[in-house]
Amino acid sequence: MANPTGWKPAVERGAGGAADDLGVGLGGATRGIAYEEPLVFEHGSRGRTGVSLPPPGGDFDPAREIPGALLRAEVDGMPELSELEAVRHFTRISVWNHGIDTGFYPLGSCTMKYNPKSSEALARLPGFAGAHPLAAPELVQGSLELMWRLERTLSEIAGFEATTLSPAAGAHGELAGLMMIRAYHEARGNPRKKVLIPDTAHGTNPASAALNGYATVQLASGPDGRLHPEAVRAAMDEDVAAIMITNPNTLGVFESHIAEIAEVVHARGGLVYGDGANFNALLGVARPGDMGFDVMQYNLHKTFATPHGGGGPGSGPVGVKAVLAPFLPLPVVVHEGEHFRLVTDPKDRPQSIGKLREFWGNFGMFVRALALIRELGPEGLRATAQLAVLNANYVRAALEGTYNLPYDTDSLHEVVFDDKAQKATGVTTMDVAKRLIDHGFHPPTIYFPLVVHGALMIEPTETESKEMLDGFISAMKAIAEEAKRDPEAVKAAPTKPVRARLDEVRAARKPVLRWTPGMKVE
Amino acid sequence: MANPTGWKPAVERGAGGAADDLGVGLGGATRGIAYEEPLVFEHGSRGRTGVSLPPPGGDFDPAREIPGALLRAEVDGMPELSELEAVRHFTRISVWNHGIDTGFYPLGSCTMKYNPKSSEALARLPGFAGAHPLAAPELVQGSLELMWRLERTLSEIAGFEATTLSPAAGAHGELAGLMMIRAYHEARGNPRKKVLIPDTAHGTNPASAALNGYATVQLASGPDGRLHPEAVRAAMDEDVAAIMITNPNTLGVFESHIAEIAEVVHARGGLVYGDGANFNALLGVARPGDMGFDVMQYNLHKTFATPHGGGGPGSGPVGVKAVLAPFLPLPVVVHEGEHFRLVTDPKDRPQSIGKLREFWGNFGMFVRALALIRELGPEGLRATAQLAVLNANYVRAALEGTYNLPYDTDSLHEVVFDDKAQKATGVTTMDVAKRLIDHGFHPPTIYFPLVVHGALMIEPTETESKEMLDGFISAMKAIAEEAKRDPEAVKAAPTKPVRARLDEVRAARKPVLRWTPGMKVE
Amino acid sequence: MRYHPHTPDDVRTMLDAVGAKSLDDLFRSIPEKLRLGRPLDVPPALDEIALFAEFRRLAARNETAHPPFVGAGAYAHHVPPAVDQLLLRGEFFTAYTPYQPEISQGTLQALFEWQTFVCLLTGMEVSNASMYDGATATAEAALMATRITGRKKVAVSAAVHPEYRKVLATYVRATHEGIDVVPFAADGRTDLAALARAVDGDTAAVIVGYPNFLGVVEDLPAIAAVARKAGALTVSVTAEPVAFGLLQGPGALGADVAVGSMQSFGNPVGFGGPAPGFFATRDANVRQMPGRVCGATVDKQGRRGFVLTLSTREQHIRREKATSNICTNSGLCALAATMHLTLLGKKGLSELARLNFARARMLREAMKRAGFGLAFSGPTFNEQAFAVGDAGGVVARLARRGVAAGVPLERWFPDDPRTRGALLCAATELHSPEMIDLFAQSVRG
Amino acid sequence: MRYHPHTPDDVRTMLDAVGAKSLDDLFRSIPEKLRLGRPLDVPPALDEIALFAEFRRLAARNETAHPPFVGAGAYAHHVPPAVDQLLLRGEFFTAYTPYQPEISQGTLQALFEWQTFVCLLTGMEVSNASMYDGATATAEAALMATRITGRKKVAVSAAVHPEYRKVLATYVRATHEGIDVVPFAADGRTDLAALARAVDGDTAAVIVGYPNFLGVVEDLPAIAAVARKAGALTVSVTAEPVAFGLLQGPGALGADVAVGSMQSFGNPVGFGGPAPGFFATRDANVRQMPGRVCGATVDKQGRRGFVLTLSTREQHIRREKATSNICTNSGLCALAATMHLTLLGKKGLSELARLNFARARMLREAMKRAGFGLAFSGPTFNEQAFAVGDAGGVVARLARRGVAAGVPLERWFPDDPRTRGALLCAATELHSPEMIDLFAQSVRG
Ligand SMILES: Cc1ncc(COP(=O)(O)O)c(C=O)c1O
Ligand SMILES: Cc1ncc(COP(=O)(O)O)c(C=O)c1O
Repeated sequence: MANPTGWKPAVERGAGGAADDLGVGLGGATRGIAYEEPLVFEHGSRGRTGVSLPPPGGDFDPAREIPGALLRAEVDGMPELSELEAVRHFTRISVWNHGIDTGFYPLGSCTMKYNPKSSEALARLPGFAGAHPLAAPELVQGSLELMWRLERTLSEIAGFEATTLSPAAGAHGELAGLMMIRAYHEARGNPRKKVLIPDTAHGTNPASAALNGYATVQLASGPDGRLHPEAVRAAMDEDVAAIMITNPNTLGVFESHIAEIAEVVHARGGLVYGDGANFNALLGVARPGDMGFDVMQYNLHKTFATPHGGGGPGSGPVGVKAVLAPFLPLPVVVHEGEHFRLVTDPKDRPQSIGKLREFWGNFGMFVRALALIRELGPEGLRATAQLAVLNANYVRAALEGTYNLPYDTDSLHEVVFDDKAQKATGVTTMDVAKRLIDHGFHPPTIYFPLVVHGALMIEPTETESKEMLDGFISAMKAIAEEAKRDPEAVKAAPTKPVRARLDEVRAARKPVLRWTPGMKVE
Repeated sequence: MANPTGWKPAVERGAGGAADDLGVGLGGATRGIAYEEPLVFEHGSRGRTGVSLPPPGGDFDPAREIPGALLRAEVDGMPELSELEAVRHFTRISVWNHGIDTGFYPLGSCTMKYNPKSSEALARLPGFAGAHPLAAPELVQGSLELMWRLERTLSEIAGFEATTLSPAAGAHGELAGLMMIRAYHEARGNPRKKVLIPDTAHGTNPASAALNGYATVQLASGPDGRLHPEAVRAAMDEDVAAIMITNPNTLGVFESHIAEIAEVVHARGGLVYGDGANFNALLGVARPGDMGFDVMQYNLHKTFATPHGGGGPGSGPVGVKAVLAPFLPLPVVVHEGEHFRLVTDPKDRPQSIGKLREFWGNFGMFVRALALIRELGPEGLRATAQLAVLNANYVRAALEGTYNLPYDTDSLHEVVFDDKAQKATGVTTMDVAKRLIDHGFHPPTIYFPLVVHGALMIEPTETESKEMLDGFISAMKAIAEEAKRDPEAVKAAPTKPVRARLDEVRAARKPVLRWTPGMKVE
Repeated sequence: MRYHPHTPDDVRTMLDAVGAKSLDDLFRSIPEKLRLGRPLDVPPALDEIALFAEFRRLAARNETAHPPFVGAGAYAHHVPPAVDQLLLRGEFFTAYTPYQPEISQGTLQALFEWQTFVCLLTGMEVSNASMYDGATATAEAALMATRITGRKKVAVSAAVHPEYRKVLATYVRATHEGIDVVPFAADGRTDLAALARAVDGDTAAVIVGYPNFLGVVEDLPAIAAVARKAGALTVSVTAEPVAFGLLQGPGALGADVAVGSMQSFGNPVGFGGPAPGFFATRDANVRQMPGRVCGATVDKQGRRGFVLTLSTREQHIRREKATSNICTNSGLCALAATMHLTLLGKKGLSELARLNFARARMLREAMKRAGFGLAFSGPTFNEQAFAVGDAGGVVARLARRGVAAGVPLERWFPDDPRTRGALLCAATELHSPEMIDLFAQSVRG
Repeated sequence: MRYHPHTPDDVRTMLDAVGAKSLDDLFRSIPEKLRLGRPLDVPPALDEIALFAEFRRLAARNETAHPPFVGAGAYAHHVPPAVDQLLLRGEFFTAYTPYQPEISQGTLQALFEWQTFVCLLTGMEVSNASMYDGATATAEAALMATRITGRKKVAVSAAVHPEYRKVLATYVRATHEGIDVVPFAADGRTDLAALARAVDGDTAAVIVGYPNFLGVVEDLPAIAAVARKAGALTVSVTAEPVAFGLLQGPGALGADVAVGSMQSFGNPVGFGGPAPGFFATRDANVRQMPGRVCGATVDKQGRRGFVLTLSTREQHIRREKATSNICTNSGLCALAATMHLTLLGKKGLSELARLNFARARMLREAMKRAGFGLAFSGPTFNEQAFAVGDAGGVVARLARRGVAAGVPLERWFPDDPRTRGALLCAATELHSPEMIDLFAQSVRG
């Protein structure tokens, strides 16, 4: 990054200054004015409102119809703010947040890429935003056509025969996939009992298996970070319903034995589930459907750039091979000529696992994802994977030596370091993460995957520039230096945000999970 | 304001801490993370772009048609940023700003009230945003009807016979009004030579007069801050085309002799121009058209809450009495039944002063202003003035004694203090203003009106709550205290924004008014 | 490509730094035979103008000019424009789950506010940070009830939203013993006698709608009494939370869990998703709750701040022993709801609920004038089933005029003669008295 | 009232503090007889839903489904949605003119960027922070020329936008000796010989369009040479700044002042306003420039920052001696343009200009196929006048199909036989080849 504004970045500062005073960070972070802001329940004044509603008209007294015990005049505790007070409230607290629009967000496994603004305009077209899910099909042909197109497009991109758009997020997709697997086995007489899951897997994998009534068997990955066919062979038996594999896995490593592993599992009647959270690495380069996966969920909020909005919404469509197609959840979009409709009646799809959520899926996310895919086209999709992988490897090459690389296997879209090299200084992964904030970067994912002690999992994504990566690399190096020279400064981080490190132990020990009148947290 | 978040506001801090360390301000101001950001021209990289355009199609070489000397391949110096880089740029620099949405903005004479979000939604309706000003009238009936309604509504609100919406801002409205006055006098054989302007007037008043070829005569206001009929009488003669009066004036004082003054002026053939910048004080309470004004401009971006956007756009419609109606600028909206059209041909309005701007006015502002008026209705308009005046008087009552009140005449929508009471401490109006920033408030207008030495001109507007005013009042008092105790701390302000006091002298002495490659400002 | 900042020079320099010869080289860990040897067969890239044309074409194939008279789990309300303008602020919009609390206080404080709103509306003590939707929240409530009671059966009212019931069935199929569906009575309320018969010592939860799918307000205290007697949890399901502006919160009426959707606040119907599911319960159950929870704490300097907490319930810590597999939820939708609720405030919510109530009464009167009575006699909020005869025909006829008329109840209750000819219609503040009259006349034909 | 936070209690407490008995009391300084003794006769207050219904009704009375083929000073372009989403950020949107630079650096840096963009596009050395619009910028240029030269006459090409010329006439009427209108030649360019005759030692400025109102690209170097010889300033006026992606900046071609509108960047046509007027000139003229100017400086700690500067030219300091009466300008529109130009960048602007050029060629070919030739032979950018015969009839006919077809030049040149039957049409990136073909066919009838 150029530095023409007269600020002195940390490295030029030398060792002077207070222990926690970083100066301007290598990502440009400085301090500016911000505002303390109470909870909405803690300000405002009796009788204020931020809306303008018509009078009800007529003379309809609820008490004439509804039993008095079920009625209330107003909801105690509700805030009373003017529109301006409400607008200021959310404007002020918003800037306490870091978003992709603010700066680099290399949260590993989360694929925090740029969320196109054009998608927001498209998703807000009244035709989309105002369509009722239970309106007659003639009134919603556009939505249905869009869903149909997205299903086909996703199937081609990952190499599956059919796709359901229902699931609301990645974990929900996992659940759907495992339900289809269970239904498949049940249809063959035995639902089976177990699911194999490598030790690098995300927590949602075993949780989804358990929710589906399966016991989980954890498989150790090899010293290269990969799952090896022998490990699978050893665990595989006729009680195993499926194996769940993330590819590339959460170390950013391609499971290069995937085809052989799939053979081992298939040979004993099992199925192969793909956790598609890391699918960004493969777009246009390789297709899970071509390497032995029978089913995989897409995370539209990762790979296809729908906004994550501080926790969700997501969208977790699931692609399946033909063997699983009969079990797809409802609804299924079908069309006759130009006319589209939803199949929702289980009678028409007797083997379906049923409904997974109210209505038809997170339609708003479908609009955004398809818009991105349509803008990228085949070349753009491939470039996405290529540049995502290039970015991760560039960071890796630059930081090797400064941070320990627990697995030196080839990386795809992300790279995992740990804090072993900083051990002697007392500085931990947590400290490095917090100090990155003072430089102006969102920290990587930390302490995951669990196989790496003190993991720093960095996923830059393809939408970040070389200059941004260079800034991040310098900051990571500067922190490693600082850890040697002045570990306390690192441990005192972050110093720039509106809040210093928060007491998470206290939060869990004395849970305060909602406002109550007069509440004090001090 | 409630203070439940654990922060210690300045007053509770006691006298400790570094000279410039205020702690959390009385308006909640603290410090948070912000980002240094170069100019758009200083980052990015060759070949990047933030747009996605179709290929031109066809084979059309400009060089075949346009002389080579007039062509260029590309514009040197243009930035080269990805969409994400551009989005981050503007997101980051935006938070260096204070807006009404961020906090209190009591900039006197500017009427910085809440800008309704619903108006933004309405102004963006494709029917409004996409209407071409030269489309056939049948295609733009909605725009024309809206303009017609706004004209009528404004005329009623201020008591005029007709209104033009053309002028682009207040000063442009002044110009239009004076042009009509000139045309009126010309039509009677003598354009006259002078315009009378009180010493409290805004700078645009004399500037508009000069632009119109008039000499200005400054009238001294009386010790009560009002213009007195004697002063007018003494200056009035047959060379005076008009008097320009702001009512309430820039001291926030109602010109209670206005009727008599108008008589004096009218008696000798002059006209009375009203600068309507302060019209917020009178909505629904009194009408300039009823008190002797012949013509007045409205500032829609003040009184009617259209956003000011860091400098504009504005909108300055002008209302006139019947005597001036023939001189209204073009276009004029007329209708036959349900059908509306614009009169643009001077032949149809031979006495018109002509066109004042391209097309028909700042239409986007008309939508917003009419929306607010429609939501307020007659009671809401009156309440607007009442509460604006209440707020100003509340601040006045609280700060009298702490700050000197150069005129103790009744205030309407704003109140003007000065720094006389702080003289001994060496703290000036400028210092008080800058220290307010550290507390979390935008400073009032300072050093205006010119009749007050070191003026602090406070206009809270009706959209601010009592709690906000209380916070502001405490901050003003705290600063007055601090000025006595620790004037240097006040003079070191502001300490919280991304920039400390800027060297304005240097800016004017060595003007750097644009980026040039390699530019350094240090 | 406006989203890819890499210039050819950048790519070259970076490849050099990495020690790779080409971009393809970076993928050498993928065995050759697993690579895709061809471009993807997806349509060629569109520029932004063509993209807009294409999506405008699709959007125009939907007819949405008239506010729908369908509710049935998705309610069209007027959302003040301030909500969307604030929601689009990139700091909120483009953040992930707040794993780094120091730079996520905006999201976290808003979640804390959401949790409080959910508690205030439902009368519950504790809420999570949102669920996928109302249906999965309902299913998760059943699972929680099983964890708490150790029982493997649930009783669900037939008047719970049928789509929610389907989801519940899907969720519990692998792990539960079954679902007892309890019929509703002629007034549209759950048949209390049948409920008492269905509930026994194996019942983990009794699940009822409030208001229920027929638009009818259940006698929640009586239902909760039946459940409590059997040691089962009462789960109250609300798809139209505007009702809480008029109705007591289920927590005040004896329910143990309140779930549903807050879509009505701040979120468009949007063809059914996304929308914020909510999940609230009593303090005692907090460690069995699914999903993320935000809590208040202090920072190193003693200032109040917020963090995600109680994560030992969650999949990333507990894996297969977690209370749920949920990770991503509906945070942004919850934020939109929080903003809308903040704008409404005490007065606005109360007014909005009464306005909806009144408009539904106007619809009832207009339908009565048009010759159509109510299908059920129980008390209602803003949704009612009318006996219109050929409900499917009415829907088809009004669709031709671009109006979404309601849903025929037969679709979900083919075997129940009481639903024959019944059209379920919602009226909200978006339906002016004139629209309501016109609608009733059009239903007549 | 959602915009008025005052509760009845607040009002009472505050009145007490002020020592007033009632709200009316606060207005005692207004003589009784000057007060309005009745409610204003404006329609009663609307709630937000009714407000939307009313304004949607009005917006629907405009027909805007098809991108207009009219340009003539307002150009419909595709603005990437990022612009408006960023523009709506309250910190930008709800700020005033940056009088307090320490908390206005966002606006100020953006203005500095705007000024730089204007300079880069126009080839000028210095720009102000925006004007009301292109027409008033043109008038202000004439006034500046008078201040600089001490001369009181201006020569303006008849091919300058006629609405700009009208504004110029309005502005100079009181203070100037007159305007010489210089005719255009058969190729649509200013008649150089006539210009040479019109310009003399009393001429302050020569004002020409670039491209001019007929869409034609003037021979700016030749014009500037004539002006320079007479000691007059050359003012170049541009209403379609996308042309700068293809054409040299007027500053590089000898012009002394470049003015016009940047509406094409970031701003909708919006029925003609607001739009950002621009004003750029040579360094030597900077102290005679009208309007606000933003400059770079340093803060107390030596860090670069921005302030409004050179204010001794302005009305608030100089009052009647100011260079202009302008105060509020078009800052937000300039910001939108700055955002759009940033997104476009070097490559995008060049492409966009070539795309407009190409689409105009397609229109020319399609019109030729339909039997219509050009009315003027000079070089053009994206706007051209076609000889269509009954231009008014064509406009009326296409209006019935909802299409804004162009403007008949006769409207502004009733006495010039060369404009008879000429229809001025713009084609931009919004006009697809298909739309263009269809349009040309429709013009034929
Ligand atoms: C590898 C992996 N799998 C699954 C998930 C779960 O996806 P979601 O959060 O969409 O439910 C995640 C999310 O972080 C993940 O990283
Ligand atoms: C009293 C007064 N008159 C006139 C004006 C000029 O209005 P505008 O900035 O809209 O041109 C102002 C603006 O601040 C003002 O305060």
